[in-house]
Amino acid sequence: MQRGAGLFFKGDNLVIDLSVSIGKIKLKNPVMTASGTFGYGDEFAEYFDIGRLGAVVVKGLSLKPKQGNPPPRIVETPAGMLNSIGLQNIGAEKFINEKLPFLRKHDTTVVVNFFGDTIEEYVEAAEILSSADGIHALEMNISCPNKEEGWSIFGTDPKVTAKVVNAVRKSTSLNLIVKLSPNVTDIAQMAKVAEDAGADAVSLINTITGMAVDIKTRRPRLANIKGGLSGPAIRPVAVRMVWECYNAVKIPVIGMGGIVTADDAVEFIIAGASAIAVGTGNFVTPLASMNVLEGIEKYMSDEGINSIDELRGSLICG
Amino acid sequence: MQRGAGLFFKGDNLVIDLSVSIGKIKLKNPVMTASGTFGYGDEFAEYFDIGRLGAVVVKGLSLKPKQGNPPPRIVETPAGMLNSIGLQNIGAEKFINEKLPFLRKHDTTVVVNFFGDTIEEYVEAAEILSSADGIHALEMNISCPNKEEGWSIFGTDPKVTAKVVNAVRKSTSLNLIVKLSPNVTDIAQMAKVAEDAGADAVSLINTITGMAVDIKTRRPRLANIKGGLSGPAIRPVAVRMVWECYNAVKIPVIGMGGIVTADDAVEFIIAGASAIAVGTGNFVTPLASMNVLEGIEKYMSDEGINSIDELRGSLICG
Amino acid sequence: MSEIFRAKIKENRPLTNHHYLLTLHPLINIALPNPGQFFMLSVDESLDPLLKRPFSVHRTVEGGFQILYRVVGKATKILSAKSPGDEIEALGPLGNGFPLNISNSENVILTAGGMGIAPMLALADKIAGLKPLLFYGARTAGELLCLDDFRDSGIEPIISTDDGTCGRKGSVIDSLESYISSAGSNNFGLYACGPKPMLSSLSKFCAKHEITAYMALEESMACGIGTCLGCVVKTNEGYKRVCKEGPVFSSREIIW
Amino acid sequence: MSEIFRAKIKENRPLTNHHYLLTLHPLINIALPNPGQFFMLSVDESLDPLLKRPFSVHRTVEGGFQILYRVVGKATKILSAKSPGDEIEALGPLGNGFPLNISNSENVILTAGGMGIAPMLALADKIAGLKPLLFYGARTAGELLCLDDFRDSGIEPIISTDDGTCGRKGSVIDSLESYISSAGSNNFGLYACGPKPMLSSLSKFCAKHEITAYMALEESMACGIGTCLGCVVKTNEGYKRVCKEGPVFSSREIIW
Ligand SMILES: Cc1cc2nc3c(=O)[nH]c(=O)nc-3n(C[C@H](O)[C@H](O)[C@H](O)COP(=O)(O)OP(=O)(O)OC[C@H]3O[C@@H](n4cnc5c(N)ncnc54)[C@H](O)[C@@H]3O)c2cc1C
Ligand SMILES: Cc1cc2nc3c(=O)[nH]c(=O)nc-3n(C[C@H](O)[C@H](O)[C@H](O)COP(=O)(O)OP(=O)(O)OC[C@H]3O[C@@H](n4cnc5c(N)ncnc54)[C@H](O)[C@@H]3O)c2cc1C
Ligand SMILES: Cc1cc2nc3c(=O)[nH]c(=O)nc-3n(C[C@H](O)[C@H](O)[C@H](O)COP(=O)(O)O)c2cc1C
Ligand SMILES: Cc1cc2nc3c(=O)[nH]c(=O)nc-3n(C[C@H](O)[C@H](O)[C@H](O)COP(=O)(O)O)c2cc1C
Ligand code: FES
Ligand code: FES
Repeated sequence: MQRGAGLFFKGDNLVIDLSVSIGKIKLKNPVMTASGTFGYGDEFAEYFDIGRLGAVVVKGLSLKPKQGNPPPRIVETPAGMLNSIGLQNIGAEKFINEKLPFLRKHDTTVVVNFFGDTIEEYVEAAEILSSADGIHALEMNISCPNKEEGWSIFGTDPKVTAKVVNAVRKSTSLNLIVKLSPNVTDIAQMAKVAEDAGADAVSLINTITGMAVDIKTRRPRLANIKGGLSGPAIRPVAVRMVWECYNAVKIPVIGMGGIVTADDAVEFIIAGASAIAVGTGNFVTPLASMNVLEGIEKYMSDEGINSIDELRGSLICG
Repeated sequence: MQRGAGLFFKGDNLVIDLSVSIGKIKLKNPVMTASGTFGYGDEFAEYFDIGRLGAVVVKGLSLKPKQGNPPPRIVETPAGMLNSIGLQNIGAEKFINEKLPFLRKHDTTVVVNFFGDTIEEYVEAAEILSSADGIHALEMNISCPNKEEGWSIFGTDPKVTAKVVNAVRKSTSLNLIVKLSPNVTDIAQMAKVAEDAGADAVSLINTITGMAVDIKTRRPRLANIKGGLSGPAIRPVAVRMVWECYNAVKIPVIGMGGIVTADDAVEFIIAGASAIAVGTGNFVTPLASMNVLEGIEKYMSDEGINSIDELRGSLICG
Repeated sequence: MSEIFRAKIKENRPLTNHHYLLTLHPLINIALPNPGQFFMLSVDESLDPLLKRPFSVHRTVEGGFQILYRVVGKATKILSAKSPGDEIEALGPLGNGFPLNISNSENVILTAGGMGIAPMLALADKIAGLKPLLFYGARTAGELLCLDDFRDSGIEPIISTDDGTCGRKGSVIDSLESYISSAGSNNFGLYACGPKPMLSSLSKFCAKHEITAYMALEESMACGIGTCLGCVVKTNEGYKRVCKEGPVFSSREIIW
Repeated sequence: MSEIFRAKIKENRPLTNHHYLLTLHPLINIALPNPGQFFMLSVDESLDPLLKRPFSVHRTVEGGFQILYRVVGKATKILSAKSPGDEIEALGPLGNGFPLNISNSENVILTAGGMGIAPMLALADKIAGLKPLLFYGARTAGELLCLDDFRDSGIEPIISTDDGTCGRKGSVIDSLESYISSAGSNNFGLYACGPKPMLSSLSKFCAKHEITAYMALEESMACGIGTCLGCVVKTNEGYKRVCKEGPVFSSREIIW
């Protein structure tokens, strides 16, 4: 058995095929990292070969560097955490010059998460990133405020979502993944909007907006007051939304939200996810994504399942 | 110190006033029970004097008895649980005849949670319940499917919400609490809709829709596939929504979602809740609501806070 | 009357790699549990696991009671690491328990599959005078528990294992059915506990032979006291709560 | 090089009602931690608490290292109940640690407030030859830790307590400031660790006297390895990560 390559041989027989297709690209296995929880990949390379991952998704980038929100920025909550990093990042250019060369050296798919304050910024960022060498796909984060329209979130109004996805679609020929916000009434509708606007895949869920209060000081625990809830606490919501989107669109769905173990990941795949991402789980242990990859292999071999295609969306209802 | 009566005296001085006003009624303290987690009150009377509670909110009632969903109906998730009870209940009439007399014997405020499949059913249930003796307030659950309009949820479309709340408002002179669904893009908007339609208070949050998969059988863990997520896992989302509603409406906000301890409850009050309800916490230990009540008293006395009014909405931002 | 109380762990003895016998001493006086009743146990203060877990009373002992449990997941794993002297929170005794006054006292039969053995010892302790038979099935010899305890009460277990490593090879129901079919009488008082498929096929068999069996069911539980409506089973009178109207039901009323 | 590894608890000794000294023996070879570096520790497999917790290296010992911790919440409470032989998961050593080559070696001063004493012993072990002074403040006499360990290294702690139950009454900063003001020299090498208000007023004092202090900061952490950007502090070069560019910063760069 050869680990990490996606195809497993026993003697001459192909046994397990872990590879999955996301739009025009093929990942050797379905295990990705969730944006903002894996930095630009370099820190994790200290603990395992990041080339074994299906894809590395980097921290969200904007056209210009962003300094983010004041601290405190994180607080633990029951089986989860709130963060208000505020999209701090080094900017698209510095990423291309200083971080991308390192990622190119690894045999993995590089997905760049990005965002903008305006539609123009989205488009410009997409164009710059598309011209760089070694980026295989773009993931656009639409859970961020729209400076032009009263700071409401791009990803919660279907009309605005359609507009921004359309604009980015026209500006890149790279694989385009649209990352959906869970803070909406109808996630399946948002997935359809993204599909219609030309997305090659949707990924979900981003964090659910939450808040915590320090009862001693009577202040919010995050300087930014509100933050995004992630981790195992939100997994049931994420699995439900993945299933709803899987039933609503034809493009692949990338599932995330609270995945720490392989069992968690398999839940998402059975519910319809073509690939999955480990987020907060990376903080629980830096080996989480490797544990998930190895655990999925073991599960499939124990259950006699030969390919992810066979597992995906195999939920038996009724 | 006299416990449980709402007013605390030390010598001749009034020390702590735990009482709160919800519309036209006054609760002796802010601790309520969340509908569906306290039955009709009788089971809990075995463990403590339910007359000490600010209010008892009973399991949601409909015009006619409902048998609910097939089992399995519950599954534990990280720091939470999913339920798909399916609103099983004995019906308004049987409640009035068999359960209400017991509740009347206790010195507590009785809040009756109810729902319907159609607007007419809501109105009829409200009328029947309003004519019964010993009910102090009605809490209408709008997180349930609307038979007439494609089974979408009453509480997720502002127009439908306005219609059903308006109709119920006209049919009862009891205190009317509207219980909001968290499965919406803009909870503050829904609170305003309820306020404009005549609600005396809003309560939130109801459960967040979720799902879990058994990876061995590849079946949903709930026979109904989806269920409602409750418990500490959702508390950060609930606190955030309470704060948003508190800033949006003038009527009192009743907060719930993941309260197990007094510290949890105080978070909600600081964020703007006039009263709070213990739900899933009652399953963690049947004494949860009493622990919360006693803990709030202790917190206020430790911090030198004399009344809930002083604490409510006292969040210091910036 | 059930109580919410703290209990001290007196002993937490491993019986096999994944079975433990827990002896609890409540710190307050509680009602004596009846066979078939259960307790909800908290394993610690963490919010994961969140809910209490139900366990049948295995035996009442001087100063308290015993639980026989198998490590299957989060809570039971944590429980298995507890030491004598540790305290846990418990709620109970809950549920109805087995009816003890069944009329046809001459042919009383206990039937247990797997962990279904747990409540049977408490029952045997109560009705040993009726000289019941015990049909006991497990997957393999190593999973057979408490055989000597039953023998001490004068009951020689009639064993079957799926893999034939002890007793008759096959299911406990096969074993029971062939006994009953050859006994030429329908005058049986049957008690049963075990996995759903076992109880369901036993129910069908009993219906055919017009025998009533009393069976202790399991369902996922949140509250254990009848308020959440999470633990229902389908009966011929609609859904009933396993924690309140059960866990013991007559085989005639359950709709499988 | 930091590692993710399992470590065996060698000892978990209570020093006061809420302070413990934990000795860990890593099951693999790890890099020797420098004073001021820290480890992220998992207390168990439960998802509540979810994240690892950061603890400074208190001392390196034969076969491993020590952590001095105070029980303040969920994770530290669980940790305090662990026994020798138990294993936990750890990540480290992390962060930069104290710079040891500070030029003005003649007047080296360690300043610790409360739990800020934890990393100071590792530092004292390294630079005992420089004969540093230790200014150590705590709320009350009962919270003063490791005094004899410092004495064994030839350092007699200069103590202050908020309530005056030991040493000078008042804050450690008062004590330090009056020493420095009367010393008539600015040639100091200062190391500090303690609560934010203490470090912030120390920074102001140092700015006034043109002294540089190296101070170990604390911020809530999720990853500990520089990826989540959760632990930043404001510096004159923008936000920096306490876990990566810190936890030790020069008092000149922090914007309080
Ligand atoms: C009335 C009643 C009496 C019981 N008496 C006993 C007893 O005496 N001894 C004993 O060992 N167990 C008994 N059980 C079962 C026991 O409650 C569960 O094994 C326990 O809740 C598992 O908790 P966990 O956190 O370890 O497992 P979890 O982490 O909750 O679950 C682990 C796995 O076990 C499965 N599982 C959970 N509960 C059950 C169940 N009830 N039946 C089958 N599979 C389950 C889950 O689906 C999951 O796959 C009883 C259950 C009931 C309802
Ligand atoms: C680099 C670094 C090194 C540290 N070294 C040590 C050490 O050597 N010894 C030691 O005892 N502690 C040390 N700490 C603090 C330690 O990490 C916290 O005490 C621990 O995380 C608390 O976990 P808990 O689950 O017990 O508390 P929680 O349940 O997480 O929190 C309980 C209460 O403590 C507060 N709290 C949490 N973390 C901190 C903190 N860092 N500072 C102040 N208050 C906090 C919370 O706001 C809350 O009110 C260090 C922290 C950092 C960042
Ligand atoms: C600290 C942190 C930073 C994040 N930053 C980003 C980001 O820059 N862009 C983005 O699209 N999502 C970001 N996310 C969201 C995650 O990618 C993921 O969607 C979410 O956390 C849910 O997955 P999880 O529960 O596995 O963490 C961030 C999450 C966390 C916890
Ligand atoms: C088992 C169960 C049954 C519930 N039934 C009802 C109900 O009948 N009507 C209603 O409005 N809410 C119902 N709820 C929602 C709760 O009242 C509460 O809004 C929600 O659980 C969040 O609070 P919690 O996290 O404290 O449980 C139910 C919740 C649970 C867990
Ligand atoms: S477990 Fe709640 S009703 Fe039975
Ligand atoms: S703790 Fe994650 S960057 Fe420092």
